[in-house]
Amino acid sequence: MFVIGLQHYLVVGAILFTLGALGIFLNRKNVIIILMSIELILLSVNVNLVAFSAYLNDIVGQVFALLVLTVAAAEAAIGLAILVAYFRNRGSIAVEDINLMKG
Amino acid sequence: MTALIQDYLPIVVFLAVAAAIGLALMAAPFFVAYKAPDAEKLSAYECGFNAFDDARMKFDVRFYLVAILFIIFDLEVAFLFPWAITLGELGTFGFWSMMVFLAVLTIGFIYEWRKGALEWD
Amino acid sequence: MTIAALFFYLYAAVACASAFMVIAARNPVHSVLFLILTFVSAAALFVLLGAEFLAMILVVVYVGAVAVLFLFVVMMLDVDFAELRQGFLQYLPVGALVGVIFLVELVLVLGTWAVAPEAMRAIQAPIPPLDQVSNTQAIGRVLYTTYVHYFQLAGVVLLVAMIGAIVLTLRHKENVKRQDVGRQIARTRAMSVELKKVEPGQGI
Amino acid sequence: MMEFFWSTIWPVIIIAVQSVVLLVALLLFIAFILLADRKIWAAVQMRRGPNVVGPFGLLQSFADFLKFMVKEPVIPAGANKGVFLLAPLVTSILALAAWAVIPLNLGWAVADINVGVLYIFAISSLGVYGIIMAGWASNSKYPFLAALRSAAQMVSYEVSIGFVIITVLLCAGSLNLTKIVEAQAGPWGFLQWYWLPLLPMFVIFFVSALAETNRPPFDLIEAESELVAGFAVEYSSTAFLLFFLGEYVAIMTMCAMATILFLGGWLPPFPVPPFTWVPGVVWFVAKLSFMFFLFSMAKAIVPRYRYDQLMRLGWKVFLPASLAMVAIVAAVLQFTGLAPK
Amino acid sequence: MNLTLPALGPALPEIVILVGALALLFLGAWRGEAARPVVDFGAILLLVLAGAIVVLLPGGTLSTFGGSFLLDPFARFLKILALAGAAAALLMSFDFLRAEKLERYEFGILVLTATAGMLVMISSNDLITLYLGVELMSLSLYVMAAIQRDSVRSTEAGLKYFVLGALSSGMLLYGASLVYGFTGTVGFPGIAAAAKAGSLGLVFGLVFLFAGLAFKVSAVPFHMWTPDVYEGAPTPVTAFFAAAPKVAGIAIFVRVAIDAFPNIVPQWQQIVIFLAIASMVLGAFAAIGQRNIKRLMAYSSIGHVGYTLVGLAAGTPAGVAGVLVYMAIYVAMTLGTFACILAMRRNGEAIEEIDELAGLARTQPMVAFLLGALLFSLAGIPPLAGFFAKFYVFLAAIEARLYALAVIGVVASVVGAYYYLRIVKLMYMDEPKAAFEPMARPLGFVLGITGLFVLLFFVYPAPLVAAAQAAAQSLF
Repeated sequence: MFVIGLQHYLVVGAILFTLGALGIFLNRKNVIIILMSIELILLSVNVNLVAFSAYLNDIVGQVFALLVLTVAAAEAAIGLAILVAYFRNRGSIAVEDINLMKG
Repeated sequence: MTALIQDYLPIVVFLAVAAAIGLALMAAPFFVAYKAPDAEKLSAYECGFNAFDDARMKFDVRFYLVAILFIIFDLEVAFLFPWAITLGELGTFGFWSMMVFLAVLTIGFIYEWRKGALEWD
Repeated sequence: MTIAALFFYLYAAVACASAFMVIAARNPVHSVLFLILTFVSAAALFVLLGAEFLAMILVVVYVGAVAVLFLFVVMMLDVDFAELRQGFLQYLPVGALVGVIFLVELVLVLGTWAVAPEAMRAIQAPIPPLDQVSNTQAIGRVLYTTYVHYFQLAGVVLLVAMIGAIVLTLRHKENVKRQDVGRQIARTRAMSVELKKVEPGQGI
Repeated sequence: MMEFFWSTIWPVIIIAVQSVVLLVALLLFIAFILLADRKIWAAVQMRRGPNVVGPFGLLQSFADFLKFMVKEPVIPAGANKGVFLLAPLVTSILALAAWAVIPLNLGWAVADINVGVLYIFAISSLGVYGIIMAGWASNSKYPFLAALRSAAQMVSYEVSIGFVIITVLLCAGSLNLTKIVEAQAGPWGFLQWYWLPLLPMFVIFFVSALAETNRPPFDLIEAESELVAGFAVEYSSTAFLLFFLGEYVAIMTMCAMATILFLGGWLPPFPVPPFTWVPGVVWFVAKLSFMFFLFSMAKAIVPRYRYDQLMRLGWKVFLPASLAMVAIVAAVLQFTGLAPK
Repeated sequence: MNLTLPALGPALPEIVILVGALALLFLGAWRGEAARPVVDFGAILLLVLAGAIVVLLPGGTLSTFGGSFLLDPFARFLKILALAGAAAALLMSFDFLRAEKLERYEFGILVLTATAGMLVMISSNDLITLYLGVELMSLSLYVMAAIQRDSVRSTEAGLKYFVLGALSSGMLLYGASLVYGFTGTVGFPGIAAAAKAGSLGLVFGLVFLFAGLAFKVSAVPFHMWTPDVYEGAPTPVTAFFAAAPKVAGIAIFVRVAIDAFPNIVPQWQQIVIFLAIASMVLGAFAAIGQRNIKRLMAYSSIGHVGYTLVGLAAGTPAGVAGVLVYMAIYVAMTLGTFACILAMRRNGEAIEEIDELAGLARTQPMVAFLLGALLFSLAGIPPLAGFFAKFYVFLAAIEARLYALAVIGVVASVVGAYYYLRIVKLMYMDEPKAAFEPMARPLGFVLGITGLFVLLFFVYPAPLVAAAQAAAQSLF
């Protein structure tokens, strides 16, 4: 009970992965919640990788986790850029606001 | 593993103490201060007329572009940290591999500059 | 050792609870804040595992930058989330059931993790003991020389992300007068001052 | 059970006491720094500054504190109550959290972790959240616009601070703050600190720290002529105090970082006996106050930047300069073999 | 921590493309839109140069970067295919983008980075290089899908592609982390050595990994994104989607299945068989009611991926050779068909409805004839190339005693032939609508080459089949 083994971390990773997958399949319409669920899935991957790297005593896992972290952050940035472009188009088609305030 | 936790235990304790101080300061006026809520006082701050539109409205795309460019340059800094402290052991090969990385991102930076992404019109 | 176990259970519980709140919160700003809480508690788990550099990078990159962009998008896009929300409730019971079954399967499988004997032999880059070499140094030694191709590919991915962000979001407003500091500074006295010989009473 | 008490609970108590002492000392120091700020600002304008409350106005900050304590906490109607109350807490607690790793003297750091610099870089990048939450939660146009602009400003200067820290790490060779200070110790005393070899970086760090903490000449957000009190316009009593406190603690953190990275932390200026008898903490506080003096002089002298000039300076001047310096410093260290092993 | 520079020879094509892309980006940044023609021509030149390097690099199997980057005959064959697909798609895109006032020099650079990502994927020999290659390709494709940022269709296509692409990368990574955990290494040879036991955790990792890979080749049940994105994205981008990324996706699917998990073939064979059958069946039935030709091409590409996976399901060198031949012929057929779709323009307006093709035989007989040949070949009717592609794949399946798979495949291809033949009937039997604008020269060039290849393949198939067999042999 008191000794934290690898299984504990893998269970946390599995829970985060399941919640992420659930988040995607449950609310298909809410795009931003889907993007956040994808971040949860990538977080579960990182937890898995770092846990394996610690218990296998092998630095490759941490290098892989660092690369996953950076590339997934760049991917999230592009995803949100596309989302902004999409909502700008969809928003402008919706009822034209009279007092659109430019920042 | 335990030596590492000895280092990080104080941070958790320090955070708890700081949180206690913050909460104490935050909660104090609710007991001490004089309370007389009135509609005028609670309305959003406008110069003489009441707000005619929900405050959260569509905004210029400029803010998103700055946030996205920040993510990318933040990642670049994240890659620089381990390199900075192991430069002694990496030798010229490690040095030149980072210089190639910086060159790739500097060309990206020049591209942004010429495209006008950094201008705040 | 019990303190480490206590902290593990605390952070694991906070991470899973806030992860659930991310997908279950009504207001998207609240789910972004819960996402930040998940990242911070995951960073704490990384510290418990000894990967302190990754923990800090997770906080700096995800909580410091990506979540800020999420907050910008959620706050400023002013998207009418009410109509986007109703899909959630009627699927909840079915989805939760499938999720739990899937989770139990995963846990049963992962619970039986046994280091394959040959796995130990196959370790390419063992982590040096923590007291001589700090975690950041261990990563730094390997990332730029042995795994230089991963590192350069990550650099190109960042470049593509930069190009993509600009191609998708950069718009220029036409009638905006921009200040060109270079031109202002480059102005010389000759360009701006003209000497005129004026006789009294004649005007220029 | 007793053994469990001694081995775990007792160290926690010691650390808690250390933390309380450090926090109380910090808050007191900030009370007087606040007064000093107003006094310096007044002196530059040939006036006297607050001198009514207590001898020479020394109790002015405590009077302000009490005033805030008894003012009525107003929560605007349309505000999102949870996030509204969370914002000041986040700002102040995060700002205070950075002080857990700062070594006031050799071994005096509450938590001497070996990624200290990265921890402070992470905490300063989280500072954006308090402001965005405050701006969004108070549901009125001025705070919302101010919060966005302030967030964009802090985000832009975060990058150049990152590159500046990298140049210092190149010379120091470790992320641990204590080791960075020890790397600056040497026979030539203050000439060996990093402010001399990395002078341009010191200047860029100082100006970026000004922009990072929304201090004038970059305080476009709280400037009276621009957006009234910026993101905190809807806040009143201690909530506003916590924002104010969070801002000043962040300023002190930036001063402490400048001291550690460039002015050799607790090291005496000359390693000869008369100076070495003075305990390190005194040198540390002296340098801290000197840095804060520069901060408040900047407030008093430099005119305010327009928003596009401010962003131009951040992205088009500091970022390329610090990026180039990273390459130059690395090249110099690499080819002269000075890089720390 | 070896301080010696790894051999850069095998990675030369990728380096040439990336350095070229950087130079073109710098040129574009400096000269702005004036640089666009130079960037476009430069991009084509770089792709051709990289193809030449792949062919001219000496020796059979070269590996570098500590064994994580492999250039064996298998990779060479597929790299040439991917480069050809990318070059043709880029060549066809210039006129369309100019007509739609969409031309920007970043398009060429994004095609280059996507192609570099594909080449890295094709010659990846471990999980990290695989992931980085997939990410580099996918990121460029997400931006290209949404490049027409003022049209709701294009941005919606980009968003859909991104959401499902990110989800599939997440699944791929979760699988990769489990495989790494249970075998201790990320390299495929290491995984193959450590994966004898086939422990349950490893199989779970395998399932997630294959789910992520199946998405990249849009096999059922991970195909939901394909029709919407193919229809929404601008047509040259759709042409690029249909050709080159499929080659790279199939390449990593085969590489992971054969190289990384040779001793637990039964476990992954069932997965691939299920994917193949589901894709073939859906590819045949779902396209029947389609009105939009781009959506029809999406379902046809799903179907063709199903047939390709039949070859992989066999798990034998003959099967892999079948896969390679299939991919070569598939790329040719798809590019030819998209050349005709891009030519469907009337008074400055791009047309996507199938009914508009009515009576094409009378208005543009040559285009109608070649398009008819391509559609017959897509349906798999002898003596055209499409038939041979299916023939080799089904032959391998039968030799591997997967009779049910082969029978279902034949039935699906017969049913699937209906919606291709409907278009041919439309072109030859119905009353002609107003004539399209004359076909641009590059489109004609691509249509000509692919049409002739499809028509005359049966005359002399030996070089392609022999190259495919040699490439497949190098994998085992």
